[in-house]
Amino acid sequence: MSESLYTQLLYLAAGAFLLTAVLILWRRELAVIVRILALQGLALAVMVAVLAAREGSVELWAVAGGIAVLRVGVLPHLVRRALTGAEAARRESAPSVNVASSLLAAAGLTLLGFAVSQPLVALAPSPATQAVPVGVTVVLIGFLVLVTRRRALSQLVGFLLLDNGITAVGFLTTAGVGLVVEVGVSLDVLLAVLVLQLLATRMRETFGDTDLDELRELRD
Amino acid sequence: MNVAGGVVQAVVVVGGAPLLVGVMRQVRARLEGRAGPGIGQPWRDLRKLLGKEPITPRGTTELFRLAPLVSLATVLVVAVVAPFVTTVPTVGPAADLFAVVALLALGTVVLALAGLDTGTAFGGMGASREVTILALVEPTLLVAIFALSVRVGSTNLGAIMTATVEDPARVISPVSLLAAVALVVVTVAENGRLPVDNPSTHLELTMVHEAMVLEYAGPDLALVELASAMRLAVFLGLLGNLFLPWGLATGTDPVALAVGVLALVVKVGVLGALLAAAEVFLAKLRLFRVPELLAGSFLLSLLAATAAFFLA
Amino acid sequence: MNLASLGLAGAVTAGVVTALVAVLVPVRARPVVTGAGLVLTGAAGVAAGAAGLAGVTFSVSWPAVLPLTGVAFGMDQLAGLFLAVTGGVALIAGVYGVSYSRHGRAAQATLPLFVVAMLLVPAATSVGTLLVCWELMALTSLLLVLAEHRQRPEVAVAGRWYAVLTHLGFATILCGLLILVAHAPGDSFADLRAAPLPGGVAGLVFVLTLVGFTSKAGILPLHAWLPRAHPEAPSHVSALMSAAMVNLGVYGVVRVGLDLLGGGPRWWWLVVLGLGAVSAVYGILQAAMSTDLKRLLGFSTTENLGLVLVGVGAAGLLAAGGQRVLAGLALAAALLHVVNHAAFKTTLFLAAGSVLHATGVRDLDQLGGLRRGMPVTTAVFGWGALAASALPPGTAFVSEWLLLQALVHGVPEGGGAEAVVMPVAVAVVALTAGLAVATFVKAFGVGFLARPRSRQAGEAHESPPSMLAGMVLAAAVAAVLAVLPTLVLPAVGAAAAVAVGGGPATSGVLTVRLTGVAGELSPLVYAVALLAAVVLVLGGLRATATRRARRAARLWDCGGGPLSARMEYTATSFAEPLQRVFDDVLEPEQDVTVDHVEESRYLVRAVEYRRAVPDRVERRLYPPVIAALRAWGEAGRRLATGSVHRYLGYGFYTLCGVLLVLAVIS
Amino acid sequence: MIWLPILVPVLAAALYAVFGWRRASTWLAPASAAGVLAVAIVLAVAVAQDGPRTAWLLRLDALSSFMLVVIGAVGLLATVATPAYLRAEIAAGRAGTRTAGRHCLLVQLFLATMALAVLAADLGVLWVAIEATTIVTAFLVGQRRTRASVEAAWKYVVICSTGIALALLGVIVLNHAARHATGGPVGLDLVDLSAAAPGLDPGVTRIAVALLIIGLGAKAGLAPLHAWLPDAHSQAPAPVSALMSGVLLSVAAYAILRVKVIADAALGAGFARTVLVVMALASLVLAATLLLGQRDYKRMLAYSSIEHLGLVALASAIGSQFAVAAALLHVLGHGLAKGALFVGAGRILQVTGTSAVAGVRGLASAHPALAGGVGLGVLALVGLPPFSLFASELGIFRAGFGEGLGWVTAAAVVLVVVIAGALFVHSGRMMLGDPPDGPGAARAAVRLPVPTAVAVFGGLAACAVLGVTAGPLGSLIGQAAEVVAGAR
Repeated sequence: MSESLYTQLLYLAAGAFLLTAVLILWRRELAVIVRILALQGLALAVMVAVLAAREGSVELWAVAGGIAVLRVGVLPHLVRRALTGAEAARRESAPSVNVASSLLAAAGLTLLGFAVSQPLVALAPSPATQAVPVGVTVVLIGFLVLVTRRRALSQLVGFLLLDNGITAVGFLTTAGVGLVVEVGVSLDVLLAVLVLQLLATRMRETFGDTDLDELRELRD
Repeated sequence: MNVAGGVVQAVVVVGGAPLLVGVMRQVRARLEGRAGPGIGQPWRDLRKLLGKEPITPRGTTELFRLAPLVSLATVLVVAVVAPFVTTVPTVGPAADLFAVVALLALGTVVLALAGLDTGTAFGGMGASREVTILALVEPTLLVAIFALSVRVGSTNLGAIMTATVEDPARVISPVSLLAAVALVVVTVAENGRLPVDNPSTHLELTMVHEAMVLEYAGPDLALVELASAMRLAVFLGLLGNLFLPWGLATGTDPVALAVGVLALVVKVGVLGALLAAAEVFLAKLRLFRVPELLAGSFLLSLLAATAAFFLA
Repeated sequence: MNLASLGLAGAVTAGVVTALVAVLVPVRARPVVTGAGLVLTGAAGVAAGAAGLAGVTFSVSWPAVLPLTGVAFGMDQLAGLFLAVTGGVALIAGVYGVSYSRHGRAAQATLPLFVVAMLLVPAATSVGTLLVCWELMALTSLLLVLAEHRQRPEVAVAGRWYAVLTHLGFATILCGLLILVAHAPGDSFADLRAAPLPGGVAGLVFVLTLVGFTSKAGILPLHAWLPRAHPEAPSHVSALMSAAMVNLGVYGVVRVGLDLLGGGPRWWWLVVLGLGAVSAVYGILQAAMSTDLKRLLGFSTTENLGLVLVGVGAAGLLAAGGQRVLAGLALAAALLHVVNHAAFKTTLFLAAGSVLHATGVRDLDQLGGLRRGMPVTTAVFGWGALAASALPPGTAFVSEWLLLQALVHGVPEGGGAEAVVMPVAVAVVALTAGLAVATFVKAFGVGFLARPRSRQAGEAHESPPSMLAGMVLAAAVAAVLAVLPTLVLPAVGAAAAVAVGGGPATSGVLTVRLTGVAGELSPLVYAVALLAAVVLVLGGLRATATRRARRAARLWDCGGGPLSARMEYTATSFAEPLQRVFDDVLEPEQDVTVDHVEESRYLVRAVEYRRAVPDRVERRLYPPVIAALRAWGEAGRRLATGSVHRYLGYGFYTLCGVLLVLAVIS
Repeated sequence: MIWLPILVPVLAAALYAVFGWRRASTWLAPASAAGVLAVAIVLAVAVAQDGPRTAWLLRLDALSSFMLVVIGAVGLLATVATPAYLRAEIAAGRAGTRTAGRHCLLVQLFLATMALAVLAADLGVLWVAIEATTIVTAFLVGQRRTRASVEAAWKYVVICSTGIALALLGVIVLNHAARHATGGPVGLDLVDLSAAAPGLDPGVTRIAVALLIIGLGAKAGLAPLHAWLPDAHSQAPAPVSALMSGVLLSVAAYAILRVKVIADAALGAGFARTVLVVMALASLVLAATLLLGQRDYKRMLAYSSIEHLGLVALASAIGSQFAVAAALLHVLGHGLAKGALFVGAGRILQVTGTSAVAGVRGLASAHPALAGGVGLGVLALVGLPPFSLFASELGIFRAGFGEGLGWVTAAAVVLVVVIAGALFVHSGRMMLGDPPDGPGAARAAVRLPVPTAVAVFGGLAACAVLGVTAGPLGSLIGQAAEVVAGAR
């Protein structure tokens, strides 16, 4: 793979990665959001695949495949499964910060992400590290979704967004943190999402609504 | 040890105190245009009381009977140990000014307790008022003592008086004057004289000392009266010797003692007469105005204490 | 091993074993076991203290005990004095407790541990040790204060106040001492003495520790626990707290201020003197107003400890001015007052406990007439009251006389600040003494003499023998101290010399002679002279008066029929003139309700007068703080609204902030 | 041998998975915890003699073995109290035997993950283990299936996972720095990292450290991501609260200590210290604020955990060997005391049926043994001797004043006093006085089950003994502190 093609493909995937994050922030329809999430997983998998092609590493190819399965297939599926049967909760009710503001906030977070990633880029300048700020920004946007979205499922999506961003940063900086850890991390994320999905289901069963702001029985 | 001096002082104070009261009443009577009963009348009263049967009110305890004894004993001790006639200490180091003051207070306290012991409203009232005045007089008294003793470097009465005899100029120093005025007020308050208390009234609302001892009769009352008279004599004697120590014997030879006795009698007599004369022109203060008087005297004594450094 | 270390070890062993045994033995044997153990503990403490006062020293350190810090114990005269006092009070409380204590297992087991902790505080020779013993003392005393929490709801309130204030005091001591340690190579007292300390730091250390130590001593403004906790504790515990524990506050001030910090500038000691003076006057004023017998005694503790601090302050001031001999005199006076106060306050609290035991009443307005049912208790309380009134031949008279002597002689030739401070201090001591007289005349006269004002008081009966033995023992100690202070004065002087240097402050056997300045006093002579005078008067009376038999007669009732107990002066009415005089200071709350007869408003059926004298300092100082804390807590609840978004938001905003900062600084 | 502390509970978990909650399996959990403790002690002795040892992915040094001791000790305390607790729950109809079996299974897994966390040789593995603790405890928190407990579980998982995800980002960024260290690339192995730390890029490392400390702080109950803690601790079954409060938080604090070693070597002491001081003070302020008006005694205990972890964070910030030793002692003492208290609080909840402070009155009269245990526990938490929290707080404050953090330490002391006051007042209201009649009264005395009593008083006794003398643990703590601060 030529240098320029590699770079372009990488940046294209990175762009798609960031775009999907912004779209998630934008849209309210939960079903759509889940679909975009799967797309983002795909973008991430592509990113890793490009890196794998560049490095010529079989191991990385395998990881890319794993990511594709996990983040395009399993995790969105889990979210979707939690969605079924939740007729009332299909749309995000008014987020605590309205969409326009959250988009503006996302712009700010992007700037912050880029600013704060400068040392990371400067440490080892390369096309891959140039894309690190995208990962950091997605982390911050994911956090923003967690903080502002009121549905349990939206929070789940936010968490996944956060996680995707972290994974992206991981691969863009150093091509992974070792296989055992990588597998452990993926397993943990999978289990965490499983737990959250189960809890979301249980919440709906116990008190119908999954608007998290109803969840204020425990307070001081 | 100076047994002779002590005995002389005791005899003079015990014998003279009722006469002092007699003199004061006589002066007062004359100034008010009455003939008066004569200066021996208090002694005659005492004799009459001693001849009566002793009475114990029902419901009182031993303390009621003991109080007159202790009260008189405290004054007697003071009369013996403090320098009235001679500065030579009677029994060792006992003539400390703080100790003398505390002993006199003890006499008041036992009578107050006896007043409470009767369980009557009068007894309680008198005791309450008496100890209130006592508590308020204390600061004035001690600060005045402080003022007098700082210059001498001792609170021993003998030492203070000796120092004054040796350096008469001290008497007209501001410290002395201020302290003297403060101590006069203290003497008036401590002895229940006008304007703090009226020793000759038996009106419920105004009695202080008399209310406290209302239940005493017969020989007990005689002791109370005698103690009261001696207390006045002791206070006036101390006042006289502290500020006008002339004539005070510094040895124990009979002539000096005789001169000392004479000087004491004259000083106390004059002071008593002056006090009686002043009382003619004074009305009794309301009880709750008394603190103002005492606060004033406290101020004077405090000024005396600090004046020792700022004026002298 | 020497007598001091053996005694201390024995005391600790006896105390701990007693605590264990008290847990195990059946309920009936418990008071006897605890009492006996307490007597042993106290006796061992007295032995250790006496050895320490005699100059026996020791020093041990166990780095393995108390992880990280280690403990170290030692002995000098100053420590010995406080050990001996504590041991003595414990011994007496032990005797008293045998028939007094009917408390639960926990309280019985805690009591010896409390004594052990108090004995260890003065023996501590490192900061860590001092702090741990201090807190142990606080903990055990807190548990003891709570012993009767089922009987009265006030106990829980008292416990709350005590817990919070004592912890606050501890925190300031902790900060102060740790700042001191931070400037020294180690935390042993020897290291601290040698540490070079910048002046500002020394001042900070002193002020912080002063706050904590004075709070334990019941000094204003952190005194509010004392008049609550002392009355609510069981009486022998009150005695231990009031006569032994509060002393350790004084110990702390002396040890840290004069010994470890080696004196200091004048302002330190002016502050100490001022605090002492204010506390003395305020404490005795409140005591004079109080109608609760134990609360009165509690406030009297504040007063006496205030006087002690006046002495300590004067000592520091004089030492700062280079007058070492006089400083020694002032400190000796203060320490002697500590000893004397311990003696008479033990007497008084134990007697009050006896009254409470017999009547269940603490309110003076309902007592009276106890003389008939309880002659021994009455006599003991009377003697204690005389001792507390600073009148000869009472106990406090000697120490207050010494204090006054120190103040009188403490004015240097050229005048200066002392020329104003000393006379004011004398006035304070005088006013305090005067009010103390009024207070104790009230307590004794209203509480014990005259006629009973309630059924309980009328039916009072004398307490069991061990309680009487305890009280009489305490009274006897107070009597010995009153007549022969020279027995303890050399030791007290030596203890003072540890802190301020200089030689013995007094000399003489039958007479107290001051060293370096003119002044002597012989309490023995006064006692004998008084006795002789009484005999003489009695003789004179026999010789002159008629020999007719005494006759009982009716009291003067103004012809209005027999007097009833309701016509008696009460404690409230007794204190009324003083209350009027100090109206502006005390701000009493009064309420008069007049009930009219239905037919006419001109005919009064009943008049009800209520008076309460709240603790004004407490009223002014504490409610705002409590309200602020409450508002803080109430406002703070908005931090935890239950919203998960909000919770995540805390993290999000923090993260953004941190990243922003990192982006800026990189 | 190193794997044993993990394998023992895993084996027990497997047994529970097969057999469920039966009479025979009742005492399996305590046996397993006792096994962990025993192995921990054996390992600690071995480490003291032979120095650190490693196996695949794991490394055991003095610090790890000390943490294993903490896990074993508090685990034993909690599991001893578990059977009685579960029986009471089953009797009250709040749980079935299936729930009970799953409870035991998850608790064992919980122990295993914590053991893994402290044994991990690699920062990545450490992270994985800590996140795994969140997952296994999620259902324990939500065990009661009430609205409140599900709510608590949700908050717990979301907040902790988010926090820990930030820590993962930190791990990754640190990994980035490590791969480009000036002394040649290194992995995430903790020893390698601290050795290579001086060669790490400071800008990158700063970001990594900030993320790691904030993220792990969430798990340690430190502000700003602390808010899951009171909810989870108040809703979880009592023995689980005991474990979470007693060890889980400390394990996270352990991770922070490990990170701080690297941070100090790479950035100097200032950076991590500043971050930790701010978080510690924020946690203390928060705990004080919310304790003042607290109305729920289980939440009160939870906020007190925030306070104590704040103190541990403060000690870590101070960072001297003495301070770290104090922090470790504090961790153990707090684990024992808080474990005992949560067990006791769970019992109070079972006998009174309410967790409101106002709902409990006159406990000392109605249930003297229980009240005695809880009362002593509160005194221990407040930091009174003879409990070891006194010694450790004294050590922390002393180190703070000695190491130039005087003002911070003074502020901490003030806050600790406020907290102590609040604890005194609230617990005094519950304990003292006569039990009221009528509704809200503590019901008729129920005997305190022996295992519960053993757990409560055993924990407090251990805490007290530790406060008098640490004995052989003292040298272990010393060595462990040297692992952290020895490099300085």
